[in-house]
Amino acid sequence: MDYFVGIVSIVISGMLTNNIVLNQSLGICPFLGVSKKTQSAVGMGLAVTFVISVSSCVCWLLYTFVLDLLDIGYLSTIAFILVIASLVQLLDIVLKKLSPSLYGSLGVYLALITTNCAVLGTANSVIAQGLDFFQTLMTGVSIGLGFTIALILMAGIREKQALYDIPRPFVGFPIALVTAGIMAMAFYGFSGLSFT
Amino acid sequence: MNKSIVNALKSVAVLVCVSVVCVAVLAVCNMYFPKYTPTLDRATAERINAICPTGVTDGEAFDKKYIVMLGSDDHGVDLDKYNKSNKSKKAEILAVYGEPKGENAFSYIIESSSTGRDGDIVILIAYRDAVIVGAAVKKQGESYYNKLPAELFDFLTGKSGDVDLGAEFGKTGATLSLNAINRAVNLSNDFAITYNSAIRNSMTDMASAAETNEKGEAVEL
Amino acid sequence: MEIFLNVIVPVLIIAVIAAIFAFCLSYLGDKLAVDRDARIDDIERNLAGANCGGCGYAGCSQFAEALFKGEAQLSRCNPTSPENKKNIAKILGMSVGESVATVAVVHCAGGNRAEDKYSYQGFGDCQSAELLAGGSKACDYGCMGLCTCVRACPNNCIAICKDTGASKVDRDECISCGACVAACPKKIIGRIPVTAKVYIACSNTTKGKEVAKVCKVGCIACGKCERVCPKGAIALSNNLAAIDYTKCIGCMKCASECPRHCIQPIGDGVRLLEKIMAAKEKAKEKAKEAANAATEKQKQDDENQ
Amino acid sequence: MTRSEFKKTALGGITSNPVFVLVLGMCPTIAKSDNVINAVSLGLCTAAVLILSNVIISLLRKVIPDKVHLPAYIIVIASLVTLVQMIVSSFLPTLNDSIGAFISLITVNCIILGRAEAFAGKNKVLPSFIDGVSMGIGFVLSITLLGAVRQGLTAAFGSGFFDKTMGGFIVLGLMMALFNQIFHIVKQRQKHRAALIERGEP
Repeated sequence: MDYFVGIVSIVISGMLTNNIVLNQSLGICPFLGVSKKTQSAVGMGLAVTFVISVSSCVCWLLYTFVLDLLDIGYLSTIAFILVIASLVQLLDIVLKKLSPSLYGSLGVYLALITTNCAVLGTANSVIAQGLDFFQTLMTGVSIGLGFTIALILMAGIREKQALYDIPRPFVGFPIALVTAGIMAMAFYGFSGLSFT
Repeated sequence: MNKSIVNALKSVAVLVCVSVVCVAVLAVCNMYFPKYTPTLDRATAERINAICPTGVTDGEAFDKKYIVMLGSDDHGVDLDKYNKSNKSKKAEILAVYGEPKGENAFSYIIESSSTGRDGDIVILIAYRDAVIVGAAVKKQGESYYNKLPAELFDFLTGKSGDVDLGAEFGKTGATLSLNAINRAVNLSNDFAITYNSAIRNSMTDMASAAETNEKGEAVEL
Repeated sequence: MEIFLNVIVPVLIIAVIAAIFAFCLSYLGDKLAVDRDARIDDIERNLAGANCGGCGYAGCSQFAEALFKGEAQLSRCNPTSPENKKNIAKILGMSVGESVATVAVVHCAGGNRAEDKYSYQGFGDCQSAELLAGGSKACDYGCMGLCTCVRACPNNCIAICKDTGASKVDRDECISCGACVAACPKKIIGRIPVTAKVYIACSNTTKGKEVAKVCKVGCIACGKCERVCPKGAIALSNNLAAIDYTKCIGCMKCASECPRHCIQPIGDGVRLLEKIMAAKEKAKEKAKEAANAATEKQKQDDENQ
Repeated sequence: MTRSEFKKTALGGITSNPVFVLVLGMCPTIAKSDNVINAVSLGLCTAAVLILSNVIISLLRKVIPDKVHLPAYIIVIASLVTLVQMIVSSFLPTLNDSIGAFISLITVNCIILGRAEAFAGKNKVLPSFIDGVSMGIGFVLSITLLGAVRQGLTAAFGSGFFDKTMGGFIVLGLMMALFNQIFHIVKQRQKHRAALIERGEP
């Protein structure tokens, strides 16, 4: 029973209390870049969710059955990032073939997902916590959804902001950062949530 | 062999040789770089004296060998082999110190470590007949360390065998660090129980040897 | 043995992983490649690759495809250097209309010197004013100065000029992305080559009489510029002067002769025009002195007689 | 390598500052700039890796085929970071205690791969080296400045806000706006001076 509670707490902490963008401040470059239109934000969020969950599972398998057994843990950074980069490029090729429309709205940012700190950050934290396979999958999915939630909220706000005249120095990234800061304050409120 | 196969092989060749060169450099460095080997320096002696008082000042305890580092030949245990066999526990025993003489004679201190949220946490636990008499953290880089309950180490004194800190303190802000400390404590308790007699005998021989040459010195004087 | 375990094994593992991924990336890359014409990749390689979105597409690869299909003109991409543009033109097999980089310019300098139809106090900008009986200016082609273009510009290089009251483009900053051209409801923002020294600051194509009624600096199609231009680069079409930049050598005669001053200098033309104007002033003064001297002499002759 | 090209790349760290202008490498900038020591040490490690990776990648740029250039660049960067991590953890234990865990963040720092793809992959070795140095210095300066401001604010208003990520977002946003304003005024004055020179006045 408490294994199930553990899973629920992982999912909730991934999405709300420990949001990858607003609490751990990882994966901010695409977060600031893509969040202009809600439609492309949804696309980007789903792509990141897919990449994070698949890559954290693959990295977990790679770590436990290869790196850990041979005690070459120091190579984990290289192995993980190699897997992530290749996965993103494969996603890029497959997406271009299957749905050019979705690829159109995400085109520029697929390459950025590789350097997205959230993906490698999740892979590393999953290994550090020593979770088992199913927990890893749930963490990856919940962190990806957390990223998507933050991205869609941000896109909604920034679309509204485009209508008002913002003082000249704040136009563009500064106002996005300040908005993200205020959103982070709101998400900080979730940290009171506990599951005992 | 059509064009795409040739291209594929070319990129495979390039990527493989780039990664081979990089990993070779790293592997060689990893072998020849000095690893963190615990040594009995003054600071460690002070900490040990704090959790398991030898009855003399820290400086004296260090100089006069009240606190001694027990090598594997003393207690007959190969630490690396022991750590390898306990891989699943995700914690390691780094060193064993002993106090052949002084107030808490024949008590020993085990230094064990486990990876927390931001790197390794190294803790020192003092035992007397496999029962904890004191514990403290030697080295840690945890960003949420101040979230850990203050009375954590007091709770440990008097305990032996497996301990469950999570049940005792519930959800603290630093669960990862708490789990790491928990794993390190359990492993060193386990080590203490299995090798208590071995360490004790080695310390008694050491103490008697120390007495003989001390008497010898007295005689020469 | 120890060397084998610590060095060769990790190297082999990473090498195997790298090999597998490299093979699928390039093999699948070729096999699954969308039947994208090789020329599109060449075009993309020639583009600056800054993904700045200035061309209005989601990135350079999208712009390359649009270029290939002919939906986009090459001039919209400003960061690409001219010789790259020539390569692209060769690839596309068409002569590039304006191979020279362009810059946006507002074809109106009326602003506070043009009469107002009504004073607009409503919400928003030119687009909302335009809905109200064709805008707040008596001249239907005049800039109302309500900042639609200012807000549309991605890097803030359009501003309302303090003295004229009409919007003016900062020539050095403009990356000719076309955002203002599309945004302006009066459609009076056009594109001229960066090397241009002069531009027509009016877009009113009505008869000279009406223009004079609504604006002090509007082009009344008097034709003086057409007569004075040595290269025939400027011509009246539809009651409005228009410059053919391939012929214009920037001698600034038209700008100095224009009675309404609606041919404005730009870039290095500004200094040239000031020099010419100063020279004309001097010439006029000399003429006046000569005239006074002449009248002086005339008076003395009368007294002597 | 003409003088003007050298000057343009060398000033790249300031004119196109990685943090305030290019808006790259935000993750460590916000996460680890809560005090000056963390900021400086992380900045220096990042600058070192950036310079080395720029040089190595510009050396390899002709060899790596187009399809696999991304993984290849990333392997080089990741191995450089692991090398730095090993050096720090074995030879500088004190530094390792304070920022050991942050070094692994450098691999995913967008600046390094950004500069590698945008600049080092297309230019010769010397310009890439200069670009690496100037970008590194630009990053160290801006992250230290941010660290100092946040440490000052935390000291003034007590911890809990400015050393958390939310404080980082807001302080960075405000500072970016400040820099935009400064750049704008500087450009305005340059234009004014240029206009003056054009008219021949001193």
